Amino acid sequence: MDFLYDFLMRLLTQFQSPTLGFLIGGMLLAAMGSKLAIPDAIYKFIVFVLLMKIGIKGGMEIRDANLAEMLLPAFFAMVIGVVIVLIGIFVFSLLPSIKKEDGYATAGLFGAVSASTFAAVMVVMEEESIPYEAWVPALYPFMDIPALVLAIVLANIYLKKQKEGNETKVDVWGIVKDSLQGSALSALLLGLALGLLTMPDRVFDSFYEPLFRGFLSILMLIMGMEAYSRINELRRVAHWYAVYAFFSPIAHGLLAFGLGYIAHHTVGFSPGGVILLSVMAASSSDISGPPTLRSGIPSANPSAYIGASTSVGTPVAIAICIPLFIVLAQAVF
Amino acid sequence: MDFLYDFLMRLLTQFQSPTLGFLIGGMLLAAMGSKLAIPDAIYKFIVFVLLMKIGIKGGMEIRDANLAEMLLPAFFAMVIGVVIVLIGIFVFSLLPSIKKEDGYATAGLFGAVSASTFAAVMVVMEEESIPYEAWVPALYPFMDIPALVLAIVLANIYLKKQKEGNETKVDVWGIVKDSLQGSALSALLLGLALGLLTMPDRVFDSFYEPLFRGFLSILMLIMGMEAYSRINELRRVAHWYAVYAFFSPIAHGLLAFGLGYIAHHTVGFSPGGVILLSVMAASSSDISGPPTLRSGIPSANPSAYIGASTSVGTPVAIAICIPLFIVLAQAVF
Amino acid sequence: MDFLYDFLMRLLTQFQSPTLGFLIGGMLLAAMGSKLAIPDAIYKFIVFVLLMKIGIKGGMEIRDANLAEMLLPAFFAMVIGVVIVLIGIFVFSLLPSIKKEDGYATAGLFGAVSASTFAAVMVVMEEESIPYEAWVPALYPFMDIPALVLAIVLANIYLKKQKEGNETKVDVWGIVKDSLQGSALSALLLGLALGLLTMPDRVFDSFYEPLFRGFLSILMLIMGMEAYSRINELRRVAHWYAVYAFFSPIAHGLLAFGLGYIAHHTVGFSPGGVILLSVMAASSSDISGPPTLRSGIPSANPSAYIGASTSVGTPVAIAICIPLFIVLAQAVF
Amino acid sequence: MTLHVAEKVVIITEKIIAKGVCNIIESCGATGYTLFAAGGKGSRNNRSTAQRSSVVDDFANVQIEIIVNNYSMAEEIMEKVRQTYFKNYSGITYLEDIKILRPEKF
Amino acid sequence: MTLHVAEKVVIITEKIIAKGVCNIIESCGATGYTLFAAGGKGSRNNRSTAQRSSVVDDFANVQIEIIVNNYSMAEEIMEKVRQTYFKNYSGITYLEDIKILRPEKF
Amino acid sequence: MTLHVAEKVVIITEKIIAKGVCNIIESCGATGYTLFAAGGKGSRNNRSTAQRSSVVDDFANVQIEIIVNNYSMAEEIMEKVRQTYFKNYSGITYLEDIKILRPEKF
Ligand SMILES: Nc1ncnc2c1ncn2[C@@H]1O[C@H](COP(=O)(O)O)[C@@H](O)[C@H]1O
Ligand SMILES: Nc1ncnc2c1ncn2[C@@H]1O[C@H](COP(=O)(O)O)[C@@H](O)[C@H]1O
Ligand SMILES: Nc1ncnc2c1ncn2[C@@H]1O[C@H](COP(=O)(O)O)[C@@H](O)[C@H]1O
Ligand code: NA
Ligand code: NA
Ligand code: NA
Repeated sequence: MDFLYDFLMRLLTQFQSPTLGFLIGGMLLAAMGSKLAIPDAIYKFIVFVLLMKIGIKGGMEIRDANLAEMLLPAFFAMVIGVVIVLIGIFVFSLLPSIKKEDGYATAGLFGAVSASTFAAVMVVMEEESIPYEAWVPALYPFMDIPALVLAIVLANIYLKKQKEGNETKVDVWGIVKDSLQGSALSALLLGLALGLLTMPDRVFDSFYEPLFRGFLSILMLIMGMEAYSRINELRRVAHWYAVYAFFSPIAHGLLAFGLGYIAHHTVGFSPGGVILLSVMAASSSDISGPPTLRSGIPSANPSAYIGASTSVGTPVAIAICIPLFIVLAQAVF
Repeated sequence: MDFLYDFLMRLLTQFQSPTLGFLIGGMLLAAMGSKLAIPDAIYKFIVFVLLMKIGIKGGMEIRDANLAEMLLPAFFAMVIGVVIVLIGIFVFSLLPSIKKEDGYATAGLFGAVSASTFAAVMVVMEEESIPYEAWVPALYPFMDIPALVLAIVLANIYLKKQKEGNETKVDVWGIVKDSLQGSALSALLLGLALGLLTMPDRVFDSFYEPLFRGFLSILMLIMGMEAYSRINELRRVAHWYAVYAFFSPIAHGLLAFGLGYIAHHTVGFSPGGVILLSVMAASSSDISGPPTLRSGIPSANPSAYIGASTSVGTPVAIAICIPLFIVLAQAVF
Repeated sequence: MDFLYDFLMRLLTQFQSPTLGFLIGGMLLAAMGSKLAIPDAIYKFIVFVLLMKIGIKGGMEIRDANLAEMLLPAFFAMVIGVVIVLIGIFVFSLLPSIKKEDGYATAGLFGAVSASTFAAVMVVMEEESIPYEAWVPALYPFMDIPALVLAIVLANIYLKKQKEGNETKVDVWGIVKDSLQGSALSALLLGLALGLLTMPDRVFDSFYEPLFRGFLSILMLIMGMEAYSRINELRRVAHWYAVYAFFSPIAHGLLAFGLGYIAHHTVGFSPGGVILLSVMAASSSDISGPPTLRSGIPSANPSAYIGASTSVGTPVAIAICIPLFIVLAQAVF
Repeated sequence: MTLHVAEKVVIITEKIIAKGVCNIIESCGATGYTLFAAGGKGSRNNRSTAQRSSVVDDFANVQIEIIVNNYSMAEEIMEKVRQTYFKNYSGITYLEDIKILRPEKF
Repeated sequence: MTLHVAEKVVIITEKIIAKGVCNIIESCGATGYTLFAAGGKGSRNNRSTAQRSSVVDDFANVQIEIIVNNYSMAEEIMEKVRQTYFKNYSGITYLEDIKILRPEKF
Repeated sequence: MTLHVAEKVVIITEKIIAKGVCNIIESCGATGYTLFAAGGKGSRNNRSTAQRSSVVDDFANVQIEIIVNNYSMAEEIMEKVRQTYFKNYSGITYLEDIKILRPEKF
């Protein structure tokens, strides 16, 4: 009861948080046909700065961290990415009127991680002063890459079987490389390396840190406009995508919360870390995943998986899952 | 005498203000054929951030404001927008070699409000610590929209009469919608809503507020370059546009000052509010008005109205009217 | 010995400086085929803000400066620009398989000044709190313009002689104008003028100053990516360009250091000023020089001179020359 | 590979009316169109390419190309766009013969 | 001035496969190509011009033009691009007759 | 609707000389021209589309199209541009037959 009350209260507060406000604002603007548009160059720059900020910060703090602690959470992050994809494929195989490869691609996108949702939860953690291990941002690729690779590999095995029924070979390293070369992971890893190897404190304090909140607010606005404008595409595909996109983030987050709970009791993974792991799992990739999937599973229909992730998955992850897992952590730990 | 002295002194100081310095700098760069150019994406982003800043701030402070106080000033803002357009049309009808619809369009643009001039006067108010009511930025659309709507409606009635002489119907709501959907008003209203409904204090203090001055300086540079490069277009149309664009901002501002004075004595409208109302009236739309007019009165020549507003109206509003109405307020109140 | 030790220590520290870290990070990203790209609009805006910051700061401080002190250093800056070009042309005339006009153009580019290297050394000076005269940034055009003009004039005289053997006339003023109109010098001079004539302290402190370090970090990233991607072009031309581009920055810096030393003992030019003069000399133009040379010596192959400057010259100037001349100044003064 | 003769209608006009022009194109039954940002100079004015910040961006040009395998549809599009817009907005339109692969697609 | 008849192959497709298309073009022996950013509408979808921030930018369109002085090379490029990509990616391709100055250049 | 045969001159070259090329076009008496930002690959070099930050932006390509209803003016433009620029700058030029509505406009 208390938990439900807390969650609803927090949901209400969340609706007063500017992060969500900008997201909803973006949707409303798009719905009202506003001509306001954030230029593409600005969008790209904002994503770059956000990920650099997360990466540099992580890198600077990892220096004094005990990386052995990271082993189990990193392993769990991988497991979560993989399990989400397998569950997703299974679920879609049960649903009617779903093209096989569209199911694979959607499952892959929901196994991967959303840079925008991740930045949003980082701001909330800061606002609430919830502590977590410095290396948690480094878990991102451990969940993101296996999910994308697995979805693409399985889809290609399936497609090759369809065609020929004989031996199959998929270029796994090619897909990993493609992920790492994507702009989101590149920026995050560059930031980590710079934070670890150079002394970026002053440039971090004078630039990346102060701009973080503001740039996030604008990214939320863009995600809101994008969410709205993709809803039409989503409508044209089976409605099951919307249903999956609404419920699965919560389920994925709960799964991650469970594994995080185990890590908490075995290696002392912090409650803050568990929240972040859960939100990563709940999020679905919106920036770097789609192009990787588009080339990895070209016959899958992008309207299905991008629509599901951007129009439903990301809003649910930000509006519902962030408050949910914070309250859950407060109730449980 | 004292008044004139004060005004000239302030004009001199104004010439030392970086705001005007950047405006003039932009004109000089353009005049000297410099290849320096601020990319379009940056320009759009700057306008967005400036208007969001004004909107969010207004929204945050409106919360505790007594909105009943706003009624008379809002009504006066509407009256000013309408009267400026009517006077403008009348004046142009007296001048020789003015195409009828060009006069309507120019009057409409001068009745509407300039986002850049408005941002510039906000900085001066802050620098001089002149207080004003929190809701004054919300007067913007009350002046802007009626002016544009009236100009477009009257022009279309005129044009239809020319053609057929029979019944006329103009889509007023379509024009209002078009104004509200424009990028400037969208950003301002979004900011107001976010300021009112969410708690954006931290993102405001860390991002929108600190960037305001710097972004305004760059916007002034852009307006200066634009002013110079449009002068050639203005030369090709009747010289009366330049004359109107030079004197009318002062007249419009005085009109608004008069009404503001009445509001001061009847409902206690603050001297700072009177200054802002006067500068709004003095300003002529440069960002959102032109596209609305272009589709509303397609047969009007954009070189006439945009040239008049951007090349003469905006520089006069910023360089002369801002100091003028501050000094006038100091003399009067 | 001590000197060498100091230099190597500082080189090591330099490798921990984020400035160099971002440069190397950019090279690595490009080498690994990352799809990360900083949009062109952002790049242009960053260069603008950096140069405005340097210019405004210089302008604000020049107000109280004794400009007579500037005479000898300004003269030396000119001499350095001219001598570098003459030496460069001579050196290339000795090297095999160098097309004559390519040598002229490359010498011109190395005589001119790099805005990015200059911004980088300014940050180091600030970090190390090394003082210098306020007017030193104003030496930039005194070195930059004569170098470009001389290279273009000599190349054209040479080319005309080739063709006709008769009288030659080159439009010197046209080249000077072209340099001044370029975006880099325009921004620097605009900043100087605004700093000198207006009171930009507040906009400077709230915008240009805080963004400086962060924007420089991103410019370094871009320069690193550019350096890597131009190496292929450089490979296709004679290898002597790479050799020249590696050693000449050090030689040019030493030459400037010597003249700066004389100015120190005759007119009291500060050690910090000597460092800046040396780094200017060591740097090779990467932003504004190339377009000027492309139109001034159209028959020269841009792959040669741009490749040499961007891929080798700038990294050497930043990674080696900045620490070298700081240590040298500490050893000598 | 058999190629079929078809027509490409090209329209160069102000960006501000691009949406209206596309509506006309669709109403005439074309299967698609392609848009390009353009700058230019014509009888009315200079229009900048969208590089520098244009305070009034909507006055840049746009080029719209429509492939139709049916001459009368080409004519109809050109005629309607001309009548609807070219009195008040700058713009030109012309036709090119092209060869396409799959006539049923257009 | 003698002009020589040549062919221009035009390909409009998704930006994400531009690199692959260019590889095909080069492998067929063309001497060059020119790329344009484009938006458009076809049988599959609406593609925005690269103006507003597109969260998934790689799905904008690109138009690629290749001049060849050899009809069979034109055919080969069109055919290969169609077979490699047009089942899974949106795209169209067509041919135009043009006149060039220096046939040896292409 | 009567259409008239006309010529379209196409010039693809470096952005840095776009202004000079436009001056030639105007001096030959053309009534207008249209410019497009382009990337490309030719005999000399790779030119990026203006997407990523190009430290030396002026080396991107531009495509200029000029419609003339007069063959000799087309020839003159092509010839002058070629002679003035194509020794030192990369660039190609070609001609297309088109059909226009109002020959007096061009
Ligand atoms: N002769 C021409 N050749 C190529 N493009 C033209 C020509 N005339 C006009 N245009 C294009 O069409 C637009 C509108 O032309 P106008 O209506 O004549 O101002 C111009 O901005 C150019 O982009
Ligand atoms: N009839 C057409 N005319 C001009 N461009 C077209 C046409 N059909 C398709 N396109 C272009 O080709 C792209 C892909 O078409 P599609 O494969 O039909 O979706 C579209 O986005 C348009 O840019
Ligand atoms: N065969 C071709 N087809 C299409 N465009 C070409 C071709 N050759 C050259 N170009 C374009 O013309 C520009 C200059 O060519 P070049 O002078 O050969 O380097 C290239 O960057 C391309 O944009
Ligand atoms: Na996920
Ligand atoms: Na007004
Ligand atoms: Na130099």
